[in-house]
Amino acid sequence: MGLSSPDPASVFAAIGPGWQAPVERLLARQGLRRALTPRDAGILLVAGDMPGTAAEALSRVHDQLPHPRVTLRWTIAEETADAVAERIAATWRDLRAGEADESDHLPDQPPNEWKGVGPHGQGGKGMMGGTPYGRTMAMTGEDIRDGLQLDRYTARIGPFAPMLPPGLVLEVTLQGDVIVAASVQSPPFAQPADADAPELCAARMLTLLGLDEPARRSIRGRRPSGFWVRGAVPRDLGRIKDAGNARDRLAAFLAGDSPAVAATDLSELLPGLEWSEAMLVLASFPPSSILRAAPIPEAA
Amino acid sequence: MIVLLALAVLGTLGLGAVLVVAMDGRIAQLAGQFARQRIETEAPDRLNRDLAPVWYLALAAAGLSVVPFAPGHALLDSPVGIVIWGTCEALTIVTVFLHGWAPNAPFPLIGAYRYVAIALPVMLPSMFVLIAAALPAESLSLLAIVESQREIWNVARQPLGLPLFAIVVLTLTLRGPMDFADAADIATGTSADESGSARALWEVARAAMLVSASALAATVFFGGPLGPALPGPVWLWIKTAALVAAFAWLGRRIARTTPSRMLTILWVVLLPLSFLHLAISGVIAL
Amino acid sequence: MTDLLVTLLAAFTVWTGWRVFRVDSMVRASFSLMLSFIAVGGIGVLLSAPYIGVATVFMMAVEMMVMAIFMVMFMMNPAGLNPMSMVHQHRFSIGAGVVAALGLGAAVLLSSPPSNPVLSDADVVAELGHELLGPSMLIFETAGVTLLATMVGAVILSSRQGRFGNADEGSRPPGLSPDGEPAGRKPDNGGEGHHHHGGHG
Amino acid sequence: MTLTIILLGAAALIGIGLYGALSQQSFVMLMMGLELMLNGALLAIIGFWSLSLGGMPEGQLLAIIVMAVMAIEMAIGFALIVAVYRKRQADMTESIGTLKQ
Repeated sequence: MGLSSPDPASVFAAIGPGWQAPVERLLARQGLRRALTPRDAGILLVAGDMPGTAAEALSRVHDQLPHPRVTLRWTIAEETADAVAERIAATWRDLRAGEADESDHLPDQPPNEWKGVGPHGQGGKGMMGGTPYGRTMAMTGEDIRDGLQLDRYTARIGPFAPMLPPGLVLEVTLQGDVIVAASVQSPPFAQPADADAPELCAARMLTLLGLDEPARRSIRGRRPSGFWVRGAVPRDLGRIKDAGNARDRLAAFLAGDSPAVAATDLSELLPGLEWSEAMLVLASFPPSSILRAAPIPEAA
Repeated sequence: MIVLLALAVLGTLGLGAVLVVAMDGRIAQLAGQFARQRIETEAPDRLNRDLAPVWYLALAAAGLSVVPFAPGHALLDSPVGIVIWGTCEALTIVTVFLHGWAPNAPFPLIGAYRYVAIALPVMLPSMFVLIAAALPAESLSLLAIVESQREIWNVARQPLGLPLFAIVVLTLTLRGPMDFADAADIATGTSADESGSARALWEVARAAMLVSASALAATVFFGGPLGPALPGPVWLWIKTAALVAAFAWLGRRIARTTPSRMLTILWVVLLPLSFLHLAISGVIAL
Repeated sequence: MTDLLVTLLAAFTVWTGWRVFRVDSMVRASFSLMLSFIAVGGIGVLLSAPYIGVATVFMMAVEMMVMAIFMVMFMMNPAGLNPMSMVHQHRFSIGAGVVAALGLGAAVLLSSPPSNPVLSDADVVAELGHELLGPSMLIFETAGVTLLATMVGAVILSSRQGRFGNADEGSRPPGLSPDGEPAGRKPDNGGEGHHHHGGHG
Repeated sequence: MTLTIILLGAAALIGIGLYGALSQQSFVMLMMGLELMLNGALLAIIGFWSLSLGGMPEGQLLAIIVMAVMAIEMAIGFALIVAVYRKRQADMTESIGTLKQ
């Protein structure tokens, strides 16, 4: 600690089917740091074989990393975590010495044509509406919390967003911080049972509670320490019939067991929650039960 | 004397910020970040994006400039020193909001909104605590507040003050349980679309604000430069360093609840508590 | 020296005040207004009114933060991505503004107020405190009670809950007899039951 | 001299504020005009108090009252905006023409 602590390699993880547990364990090691946004990372770690549907998103994430950046792939199950950590460390050294970089995969241009109306694209009626660059301007809509009809914002989040299970693409409509509608565009990647390990589940929740160091300790199999850990999860959050609420599940994870829970359909579970509450609820389910709760969209 | 005090303010802020970053074990990390590319978002508010970290640093410096480094000597010897500090707190909220507003991206904006919703009610306990500290001194000047603690420190006289002010400090420096602006569930919130030097500068400014806020807490609750044998500035530095360590430790250890729940706690628990604190302090000061 | 600074700050407060209505971004408009207030606060500090000056900055930082939030909430297109000007009776307003400014300016130039500057060794903050809790206590307390009433009124006005149900659904009192017609006045079409006394502003 | 400059600045602020209050269609912008006029008043009060009234304490009191008026104007103004918006989804002055009786 202190002045001598080295610069940890900051890695943004794009986790493919079956690789959640190995990657989470890898990035909890000393000398590695899991970036919460691609902007904060130098290395993009692509773990596993990505399905074709995620290819474009992967390219987009790649381009979001600031220069200098390097992509590393971890696709062979035989390659040990030690070997990958070694590779990352070597790459990070090159990166810091300015000896490695990659150029953009996609052209740096708006994802869609200009579809606005008028010289400034404001389109719609008056100064509202319109779809400049294919992104719809926010329009007002029913508010489920307090009835004040303010603007809604719809966005697609995933499949590599670090607060969501890997692979899950959600289309959420937000009004302020409140989710008013959510639909699963693409279900999370299937993960084997080791991703349900209680220490990993606990770490996911601890990260959301702002306890980074305890989260790393938890992954490394040690007791996470912190004040007000269970109490910080609101009591009635994510209550499921016969399976308690998010706070109970966190307590179970911390006590070392991974309860089998059947999560309900996400498009019914999430609306009405604030974004941070929704993320806590999602993290309180083991990946296997999220997979069961996210129906595959029909012919999307 | 003025030059000396100005040097003391800048030196404390600079060295203190380095110390804070070192305590988080992130010196090399931030140094590395300064070398990386700074990303441009689509249609940002460039002026405010560039100004936000500068404002943050300037506010930390302005806040520290009212702190007396020796009994009777502060760079900004104002009769309303404590109100000046309160103003720096209020402007910090504006700065963090602008930091989230400027990139023109959803997660930073959510972070900015959340932070304003949480930080505005935090201002109320902050004001009550600071006014309570001014009561025994019968003055809004920090010099007088230091003098009033010659016999007994405010931390003993007003036991609720320091815990309430700790919440204010954590809010102002975006740390731990009060870091609603740069939280993990919104991909580091107001910083989510920043990279390279912009990101590193923001971290430095946060560290500087922690130094400034801890120095103020040391002045208001621990008698600032008062102490036996050693000269005033040394005592202030010792107390500030101890408080910096304490606040940073608390920030790492306390879990962060959801914004709406924190809002309820702030209005329903902490606001009446700070009322009570002010009333008790007032009665004692009589 | 003070004169020069005061002149610069006065020019700055007018310029930022003007920018409020010229920028496209609502956030910039609010914070332009905040800068205008900060400059006035600075003039206060320079003219030996430290408490008033600093308190102005403090109050206005908080107020303009709230203002910015409301701006973004209610304005279409608040980010200034598109140019925006939403004005009516524009010429009349310009005329009124110019006439007001010129009239007041002329009055300033033609009158000669007495020169009686505040003493440099006066403890103005303590004087203010003694005034507030001494001779003018009634005024001060009235302001306090008014602020309290404002808080209550603002919460009632902005809350969704009406007396007989949600405000946005046109709340009606219950019937006088079971299953009877709702009591009270029957709403007209359109702007039913909407009588704010004094209107806006 | 200083007083003249300050008062001229205050006159300009009041003029700009009046222009804003009369011309803006959006409630929030309209309130900014009102605030700007109060800002001018505050500036004039500070100038008079400091340079012409010999620092009599009532001058400071007046400045505090002006600040309280601003706070009240903001709170009630925004509450009314919210109430009107809830009812009509309107945030422009023209859209509440039916309030005229």
